[in-house]
Amino acid sequence: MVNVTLKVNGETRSATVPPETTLLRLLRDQFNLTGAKLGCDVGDCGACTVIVDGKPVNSCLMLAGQADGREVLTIEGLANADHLHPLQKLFEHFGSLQCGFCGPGVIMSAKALLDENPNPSAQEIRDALGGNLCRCTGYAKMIEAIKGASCILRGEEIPAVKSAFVTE
Amino acid sequence: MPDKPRVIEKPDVLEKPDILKPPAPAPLVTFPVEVVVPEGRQQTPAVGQRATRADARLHGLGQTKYIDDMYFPNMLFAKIKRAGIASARIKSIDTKEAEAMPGVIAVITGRDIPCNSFGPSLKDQPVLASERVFHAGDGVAAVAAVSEQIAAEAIEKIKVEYEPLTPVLDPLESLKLETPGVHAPSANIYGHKLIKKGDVEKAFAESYRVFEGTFRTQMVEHVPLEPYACIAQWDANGRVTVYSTLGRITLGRADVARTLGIPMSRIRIIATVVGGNFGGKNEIRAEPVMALLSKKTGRPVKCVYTRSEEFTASTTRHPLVMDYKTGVSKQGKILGRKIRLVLDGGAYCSWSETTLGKACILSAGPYNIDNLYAEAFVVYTNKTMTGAMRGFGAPQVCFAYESHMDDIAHALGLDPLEFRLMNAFEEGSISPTGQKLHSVVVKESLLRAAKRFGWNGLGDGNGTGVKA
Amino acid sequence: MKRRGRGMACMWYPIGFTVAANPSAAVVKVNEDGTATLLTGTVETGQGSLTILAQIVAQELGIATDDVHVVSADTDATPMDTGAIASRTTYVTGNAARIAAEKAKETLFEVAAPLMAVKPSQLEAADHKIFVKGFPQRNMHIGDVANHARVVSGQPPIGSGYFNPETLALDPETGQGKPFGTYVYATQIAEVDVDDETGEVEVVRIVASHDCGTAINPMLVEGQVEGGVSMGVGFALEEEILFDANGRQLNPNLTNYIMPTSLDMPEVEVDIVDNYDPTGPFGAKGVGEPTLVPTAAAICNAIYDAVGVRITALPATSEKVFKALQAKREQQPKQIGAAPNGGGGSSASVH
Amino acid sequence: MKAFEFFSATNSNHAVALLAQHAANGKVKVLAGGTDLLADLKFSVHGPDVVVDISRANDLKNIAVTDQGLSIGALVTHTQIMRSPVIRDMFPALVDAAHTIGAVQTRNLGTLGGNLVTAVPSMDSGPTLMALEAIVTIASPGGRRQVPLSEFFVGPRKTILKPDELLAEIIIPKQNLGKPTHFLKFGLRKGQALALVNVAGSFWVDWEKNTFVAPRIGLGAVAPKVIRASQAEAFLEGRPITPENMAEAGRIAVNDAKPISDFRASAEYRRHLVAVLTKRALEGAWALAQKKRLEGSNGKRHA
Repeated sequence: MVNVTLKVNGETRSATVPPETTLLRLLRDQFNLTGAKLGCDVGDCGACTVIVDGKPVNSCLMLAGQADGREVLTIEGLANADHLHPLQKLFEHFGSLQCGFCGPGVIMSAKALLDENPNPSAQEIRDALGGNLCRCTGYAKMIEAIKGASCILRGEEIPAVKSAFVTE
Repeated sequence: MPDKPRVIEKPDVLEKPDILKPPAPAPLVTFPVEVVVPEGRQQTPAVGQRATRADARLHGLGQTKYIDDMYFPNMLFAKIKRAGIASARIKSIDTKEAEAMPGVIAVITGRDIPCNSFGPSLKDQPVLASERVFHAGDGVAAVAAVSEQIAAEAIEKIKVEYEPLTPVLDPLESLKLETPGVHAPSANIYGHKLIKKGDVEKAFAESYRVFEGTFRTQMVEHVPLEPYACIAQWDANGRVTVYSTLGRITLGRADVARTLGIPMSRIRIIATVVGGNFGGKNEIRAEPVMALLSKKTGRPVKCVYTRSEEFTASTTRHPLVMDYKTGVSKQGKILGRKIRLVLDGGAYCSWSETTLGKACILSAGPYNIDNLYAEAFVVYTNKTMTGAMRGFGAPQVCFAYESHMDDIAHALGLDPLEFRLMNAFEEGSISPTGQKLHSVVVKESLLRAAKRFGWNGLGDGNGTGVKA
Repeated sequence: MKRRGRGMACMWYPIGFTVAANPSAAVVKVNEDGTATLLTGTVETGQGSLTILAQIVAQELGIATDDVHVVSADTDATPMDTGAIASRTTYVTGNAARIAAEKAKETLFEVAAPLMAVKPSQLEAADHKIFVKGFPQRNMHIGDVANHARVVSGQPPIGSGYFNPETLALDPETGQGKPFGTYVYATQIAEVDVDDETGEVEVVRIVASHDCGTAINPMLVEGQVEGGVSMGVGFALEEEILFDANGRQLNPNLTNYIMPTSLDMPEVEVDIVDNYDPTGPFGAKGVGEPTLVPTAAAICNAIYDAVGVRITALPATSEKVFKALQAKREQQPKQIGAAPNGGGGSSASVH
Repeated sequence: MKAFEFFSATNSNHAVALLAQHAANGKVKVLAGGTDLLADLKFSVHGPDVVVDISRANDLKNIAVTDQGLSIGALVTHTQIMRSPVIRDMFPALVDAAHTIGAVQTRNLGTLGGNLVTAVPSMDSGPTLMALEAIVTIASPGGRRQVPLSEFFVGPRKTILKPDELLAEIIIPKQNLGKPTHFLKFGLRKGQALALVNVAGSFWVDWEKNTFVAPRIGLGAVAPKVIRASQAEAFLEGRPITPENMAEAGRIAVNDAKPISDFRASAEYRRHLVAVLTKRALEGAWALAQKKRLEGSNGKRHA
């Protein structure tokens, strides 16, 4: 067994787990943080994306032992008691998620992007989401929401929503 | 982080009480105490509003509870042994070694299932294959253990002896009557549909030109981001509660009742929130297996498919082979159309009958055609079973009829838009099945799309050069 | 050299099962404060159907979407429903929910009528109020009526209803009959760039004009179309389950089963065609499945427009397009890109 | 995943010591980024007995210009490569190659050393480093040794590394610093693509004669290991830089490639892609050379 102690969403947590335990399993089974999802278990789908030491990673491809002593941010640590993170607010506002299973991973990827690049282009957003598969949405409303959130974080106006109705 | 390496001995279940006990209580998950309701949800009248989804906030907070996010005290984890061979007779299944493993609580095979067959129309699919394997994804045994890891190791210890049989893989081969039946002794054609209108041969004879084309489509997977998951909990009253990623709980309950041989009133199915369906979660998979494992162990049992099981042990989209023949007048009016569709049904019927019907009915396209002959067959092969998938045959036939339409338009020197407008349904048009259609807006959609896109007439098949 | 082409495809698609009965039942309970609870056996699998159903119930009761709580997907607690399949939820379950809400509303009207000294038939519900037709100033808050119904007149306002599309069996010989209650229609136009050296296809833009009857929630309709198009792009260019000679899958994983990522998606312009179907709830039909139906054909027609080759077997992988280009060049070495008549997948014969 | 013992190394020497200690009595796997290893372990029926985690060996995470050339530590992640000012300036091709690997999440974990040690023929780091005649430093109990990258690969998923050895650093020799190089990858989609073929073209320019000097071409996914297109290189040496010669080099490179047919693509198509991508990679390198010259920076070999 290995002993791991890491900071999860600002809180120091410890566990003793078998060496083959992945960070994803540690978070879900030991710490009951089930926001990160198991979609493929080999790093293709990105549903397990969490932020480790400031960088988004596939928690299914990281052993708990590797995460020992590191800082992990999961979707559960994004909002606070006063308000939702702008990404969470706008993903709701734009209907960016449908079945929602890919959502926590997508939002964490977007969070990491905006931390580094406060004003990303559509292409930069697409690149940041390249590791998060979604089968429901075609990604369009996610990209809209991420653009919007970047505006809020920069203290600017959110661009108006494209409506499907064109007045003839 | 200590500098010296940790020396640790190999883990052993018996010394691993931690995986037998439920996880630590959840830490406080923060979310806004003040719930601000988005404007759209508060508007009246409600219809037409861009109202946000009721589940959107929980999705965004990662608080939506999918089945794999649920845990019950003493819960066991199940894995299913897959055949890995497309067609075979099962000679023997030896589960002794698996049963003897520490941490393994129960093992079952097809023989343990009271009524080992199900299906939305034909009941041709075993819950677990016991005599015959019809495709490589068939389950042959299931293990419930104290951890997923142990269950996974246990199914490797299950020894199955097969007598391999030659698989039928090509739908056109399968169509031939001399081809050995996948589900012998009957032939492989298990569904047929015919739509006749007017006299198609006469129409061809009177046509200015007649066009023929053959089109094929591939087998496609739904890829819901959430793999199939199920938890079954049998209680002391002989009632079983099944949490399952099912889009159709009513049918699901009927199938579970049938396979377990117990009254529906003893079964409760809860679908919670499903992480994507697209047609792949419209019938039961391992629900009866989990129910029986729970009954046998007296403990809740959870099963989550691996991504590869989601591919090999779930339904897929029917591959089609589509022959089209169309006669047109000099002006471009469609006078007659003859269609033959062959659907590759895979190993089991599943939703093939619905797919067959919709594919055949829709195969002529949204066009007024007085003389039509459309015939469709669905055949068994030893491939992954095909079933419901977004479109039920429509994406396949649309690919064929719309490619065919463009070929004809180009050959006649007509703008594909004009050619379609000339033949498209309008309010009150009669469908291939003789139904009078209402609220028809094919032409409107064509014109609106063309306007929005900036469509400008017939292309020359040479495109316009753009910088590489 | 990259060549740009555009292609269109239109389609029709039915709502609900083929002939077979596919009913939905629903129960609506109006709470004492004028909010409501809907019980439905259908399942939220991502489409947003529960939000749509809440909007339909809210519309019937004259309250807001947020006032309606939906309980779903539990065989013990919710009424029978054929389920989230065949693009039927908005149309079939929606009709059932509307009818259930209407019945609950009738009780509210019976309770309110004497209080406003009119006949129930003279009442209407809108904007959280029940008022006299033509005299909106004579009204009561729906909450006051609902509360009165429970504590004074003892008539809890609960309604149940069901709906099953009207169909006629098909003649086995001719296939004539009425298999479906209604159909939706759509056109998609694709713009693609084809690399004529490698056969690589990039979908640049897709305009999708879809009919769904009344759009109960345009935002969710857009979401369905955008998602359907992404599935259509995969169907057209990338996705295929491959088998070895023994019938075992070669690529049962997301590494080798190629589906579109955010980098593979074109700009999608969604256009909702105004329409109203009198047989649907508030004129609505459905939109789930049809959204991916025309995509592959539109893309392949655009490939033909760009480089003059007809892809007759999906998916149109780079290699397939390249081989078709190669065959075309061998066919007509002197005149690459000449008028493509006959170069298509459908051979012609003249009479 | 199968059970195994887990040891975490604090630096490269510690790692080598751990390898030496455990390689003797069982199967040992080295864990760097883990993006390939963990994915493999989840499917393998017989896992390793011991996993040595070197992800904390900070002495393997440096990017520096030494008197030998550009030294890149084996644990430098693909993301680090993409962001390194030195590399961005000297070798945009390495940045492009890193960018095409997996997705952000895998690039944050995955390392250059891991990519090479996995030795998958379609690796995206390979062609550029081959074209730049990279050298690798191998740490073993006996000390360190260096070999050309071209000798490092043995075959599919096989390198010359012994069980108790570790890939420590990758060096791009001094004479190739700033050499105009262009990388191209052809996959089945844009995101998270595996290469059907990937190519790097690299050459110096004799601006007086306008000819190719020391042209180098690296090819991936078209042989059991990443290779050089030697015949094409020989053809280009000293020839004038013209579109025709670049196209001809592409056609010749096809003879250097020995691709297989698999479910992703046929050998025939891969051969065609070699021709097209080689030509385009050379065109890219030529464009870069001209750009560098205008910027007055190193478009030609350092004296």
